Amino acid sequence: MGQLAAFIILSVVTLVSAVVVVASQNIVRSALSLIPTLLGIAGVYILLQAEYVAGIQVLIYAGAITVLILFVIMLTEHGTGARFRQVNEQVLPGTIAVAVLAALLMAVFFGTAWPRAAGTLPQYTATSIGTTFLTSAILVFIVTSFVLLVALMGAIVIARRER
Amino acid sequence: MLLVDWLYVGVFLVVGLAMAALPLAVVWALAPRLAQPQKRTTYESGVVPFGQAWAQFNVRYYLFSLVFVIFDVEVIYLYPWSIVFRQYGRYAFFVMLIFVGILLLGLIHAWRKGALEWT
Amino acid sequence: MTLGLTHFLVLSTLLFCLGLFAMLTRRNAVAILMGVELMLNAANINLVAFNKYVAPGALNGQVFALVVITLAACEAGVGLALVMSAYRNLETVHVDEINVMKW
Amino acid sequence: MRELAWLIPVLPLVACALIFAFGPRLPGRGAYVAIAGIGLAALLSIGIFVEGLGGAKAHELNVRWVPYGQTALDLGLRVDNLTTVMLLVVTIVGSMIFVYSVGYMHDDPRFSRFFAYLSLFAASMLLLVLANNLLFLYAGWELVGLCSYLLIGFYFEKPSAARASMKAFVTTRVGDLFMFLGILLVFFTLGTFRFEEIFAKVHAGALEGMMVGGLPLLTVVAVLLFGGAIGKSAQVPLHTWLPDAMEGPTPVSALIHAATMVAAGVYMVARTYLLFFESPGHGALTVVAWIGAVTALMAATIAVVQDDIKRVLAYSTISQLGYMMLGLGMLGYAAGMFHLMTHAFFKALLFLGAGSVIHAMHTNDIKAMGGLARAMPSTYWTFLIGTLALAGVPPFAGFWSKDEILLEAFHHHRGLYAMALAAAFLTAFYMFRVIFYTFAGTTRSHHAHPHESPAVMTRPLWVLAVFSAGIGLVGAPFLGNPFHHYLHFEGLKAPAFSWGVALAGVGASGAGIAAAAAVYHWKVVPSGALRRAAGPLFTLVAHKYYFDELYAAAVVRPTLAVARALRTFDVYVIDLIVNLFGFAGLGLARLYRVFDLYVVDGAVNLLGWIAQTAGGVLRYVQTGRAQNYLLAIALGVIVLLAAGLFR
Repeated sequence: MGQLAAFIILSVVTLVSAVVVVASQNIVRSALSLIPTLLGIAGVYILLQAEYVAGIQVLIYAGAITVLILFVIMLTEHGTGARFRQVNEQVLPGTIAVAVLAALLMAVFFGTAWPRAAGTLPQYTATSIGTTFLTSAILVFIVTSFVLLVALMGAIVIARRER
Repeated sequence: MLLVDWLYVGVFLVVGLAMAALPLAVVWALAPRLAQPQKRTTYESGVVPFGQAWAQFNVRYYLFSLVFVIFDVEVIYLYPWSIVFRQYGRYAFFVMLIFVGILLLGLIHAWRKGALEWT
Repeated sequence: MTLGLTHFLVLSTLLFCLGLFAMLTRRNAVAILMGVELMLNAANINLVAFNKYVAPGALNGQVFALVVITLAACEAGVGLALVMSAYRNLETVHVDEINVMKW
Repeated sequence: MRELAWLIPVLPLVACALIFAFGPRLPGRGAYVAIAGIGLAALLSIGIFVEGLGGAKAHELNVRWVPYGQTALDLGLRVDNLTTVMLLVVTIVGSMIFVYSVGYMHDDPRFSRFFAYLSLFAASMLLLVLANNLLFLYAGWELVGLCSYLLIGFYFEKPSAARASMKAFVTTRVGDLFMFLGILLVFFTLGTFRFEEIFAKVHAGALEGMMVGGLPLLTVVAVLLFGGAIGKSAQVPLHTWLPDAMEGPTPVSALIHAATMVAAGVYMVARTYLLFFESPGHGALTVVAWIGAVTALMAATIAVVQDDIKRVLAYSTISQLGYMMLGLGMLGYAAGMFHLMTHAFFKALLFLGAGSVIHAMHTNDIKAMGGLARAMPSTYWTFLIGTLALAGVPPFAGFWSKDEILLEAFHHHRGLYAMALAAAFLTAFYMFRVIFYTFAGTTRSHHAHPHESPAVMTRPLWVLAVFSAGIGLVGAPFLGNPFHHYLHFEGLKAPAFSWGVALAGVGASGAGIAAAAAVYHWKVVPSGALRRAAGPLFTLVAHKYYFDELYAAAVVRPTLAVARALRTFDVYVIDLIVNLFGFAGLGLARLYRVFDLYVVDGAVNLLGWIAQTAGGVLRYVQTGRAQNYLLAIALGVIVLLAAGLFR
């Protein structure tokens, strides 16, 4: 019961701030309201017994990526961007499409009888994640380093001012 | 997980908020107030501000934050690794050596491209 | 009524659709990227939720969520670099004005 | 040493290749290389010959060339006593002529090329001699024909030389055709080209009783092969090319058209003698003998009336080749080959002497010469020795070989013997006619200043003169006729020496000399009176028995007429048809052009227009805005989801 209450509170926080992110005319406000959204999702992870993922969510998303987005906003648009039209002419078809998609996805989720495999989640997920990375997910582990390398180099090449 | 477990979080939350609020409250209670328009301007090292507050930043800021983000992400992998490191010994050491080595190439690239120079 | 998988699925669906709406309608490229982040987070909620309710034996869902976060960070870094590059060259971040490739 | 026989043709070939590649940059503008090539070949040949005197066995060298069914075509060489004799003749006479050519051709702009040709000829001739099978022999045969063509036409700026080379080539081809048929016949009946196997099979009676067109097959084969010899050795009726071949440089005439190549026909008959010998009733040999006798007599008569010194010698050569054939045909295997050898030496000597004279006088006409004996003593004496040898005066070489042939003829056929004797008389007559015209008396040409030729030319003359004088002794009966012991045909025995026949031969020669002296030196009988007395006979001989006219009428003119008729047919019928087709094609093309312009191009343009219009319409779909595309993707996802849900 308490968990449900916590879930509802977190969902409301997440969705309301997400709506602000999507709908705000002020781009800075959008970026800032991304933070409660991501924090709310971190709470949802805790509800799902994924403490480590929750911590990373706070660290990377709420911390680093949001800062990056704010940087870019400050580097590009003069001011909050409020004097520009923020939406394009696709609002109506987009709304309809999104609504229909949401309805269809709900139908799928409600209409499916999800199976349940045996076993329980471990007590300390970080330990298990470390074991997974070093054993079955070793390839992911190494390839990820390549992805990061390529992203870093590519971003530097793209962002640097051409001389 | 019981609701009681959240009590610790609640206690920390309250204490943290109190730690932030208390100095402000003390200042609000004790400091004299003098209404002057200058006080409402943005503080810029004592200099009278000019121009807009939304100034264009230099690209360097972005590059620094980018490098920061990438190496921040490294933590995702470093932390679980450090927990199980003892268990796997030399194998884990070499795996991480490869991981860090590859990322080091990125750092070298950033350095060679001058992304780490401030001036 | 106890907390079940469906709750999380509904939350992720709504979040995903909000992100998609942002992608479809916002003109600002940064806003579109924020929409992408919302959609990725919706996917991550699904991954972690399915991990708990469908296959709790292993932590593959959480591991994958971590990888997605990594990729999201990379995506944000490169995407924002592209936005800045476009702004420098075209003086705009509005994607409907970036039409160099248009007929 | 016989294992090294393959080097003999290779050495001149290498010299030839070197001269062709480097030309005048070689020592002596290529001449020394050529002389070195033939000289080394000569040394090798002498070595092999000496080995043969010691009784060395016949040696064969075979290299598998082309597998052909169950048998194979081999590249093979054969060294036996017959081969060594020919090798000796070709290389020794050849090297003398090579040396002589250095002086004779000295001022020629194509000096190097001349030696390249000569070397190529030597290589081909030696190949022909060494071949151990008919195919290889035929290859050498055709190669010497090619060299003959190239060398007769060496002064190709002269139209007569060009025509003569063509005539020689085409005429010999006629004979070669028969020879080729004979070779094919041998191969298809016996299944091999190799002499050894052919002889073994023929000896075993493989062809006995087989008939072709009512004639025994073996006779047909032998006569067909003899056809090649008729062409190559200028026997009647294919002799007409040889006098014209005198258009070539004189050393060429000496080497190719006197000493070696024309003797190839005789050699070939000797090589395949068994085929002739085994033909029923010696039928093929009879043909050979008659052709030889007729040739000997006819050519000798023509030689009497020629004024060109080289042509006299050319007809003399034909006549002597006829002699050799006669000898072979009269079962004188060794006699024919003996005469071939002696003739090679003294006829080469005569030609080179004639060349020396021409070199000095710049004319070929013996009536314009005279009194050269004092001006050119070396040439005179050597020429005289050659003449005596040719005339058959003992003890010079010609006497011994001619005597053997006369002896064989006397024993087998009196009619042929008489013809041979007459030819001997005529030979002495016309040769001394040349001597008297050229060397005796005083010079008749006033603007010529004759002088002796350089040493490089006279020395070979002397060498050849020594050979001409002495080589006959190897066949002398009172020495036991060593030549006959060295070279003889299994089953044939030379008839014993007969004083009567020998005296008759010497008498004929002496009579010839005396007659010539009477007419041309003492002028007892003026030559004009003699000419008138002979009357129609003289006309006949002066026109060379009308052979050229006969060929012109029988072969050349009909061919030309047919060619003209065909040309007319070509111009008016074929061309008309071709033009008709052309016009029809043109008309069709015009039609097609219209079709192309309005139908094909129309269709193509229509397609293009459709593509353009469709593109113009569809391009509005490509907005260049990612969000439109994203919406489309979202709609697609919706459609797929709905389809999945409500199927």
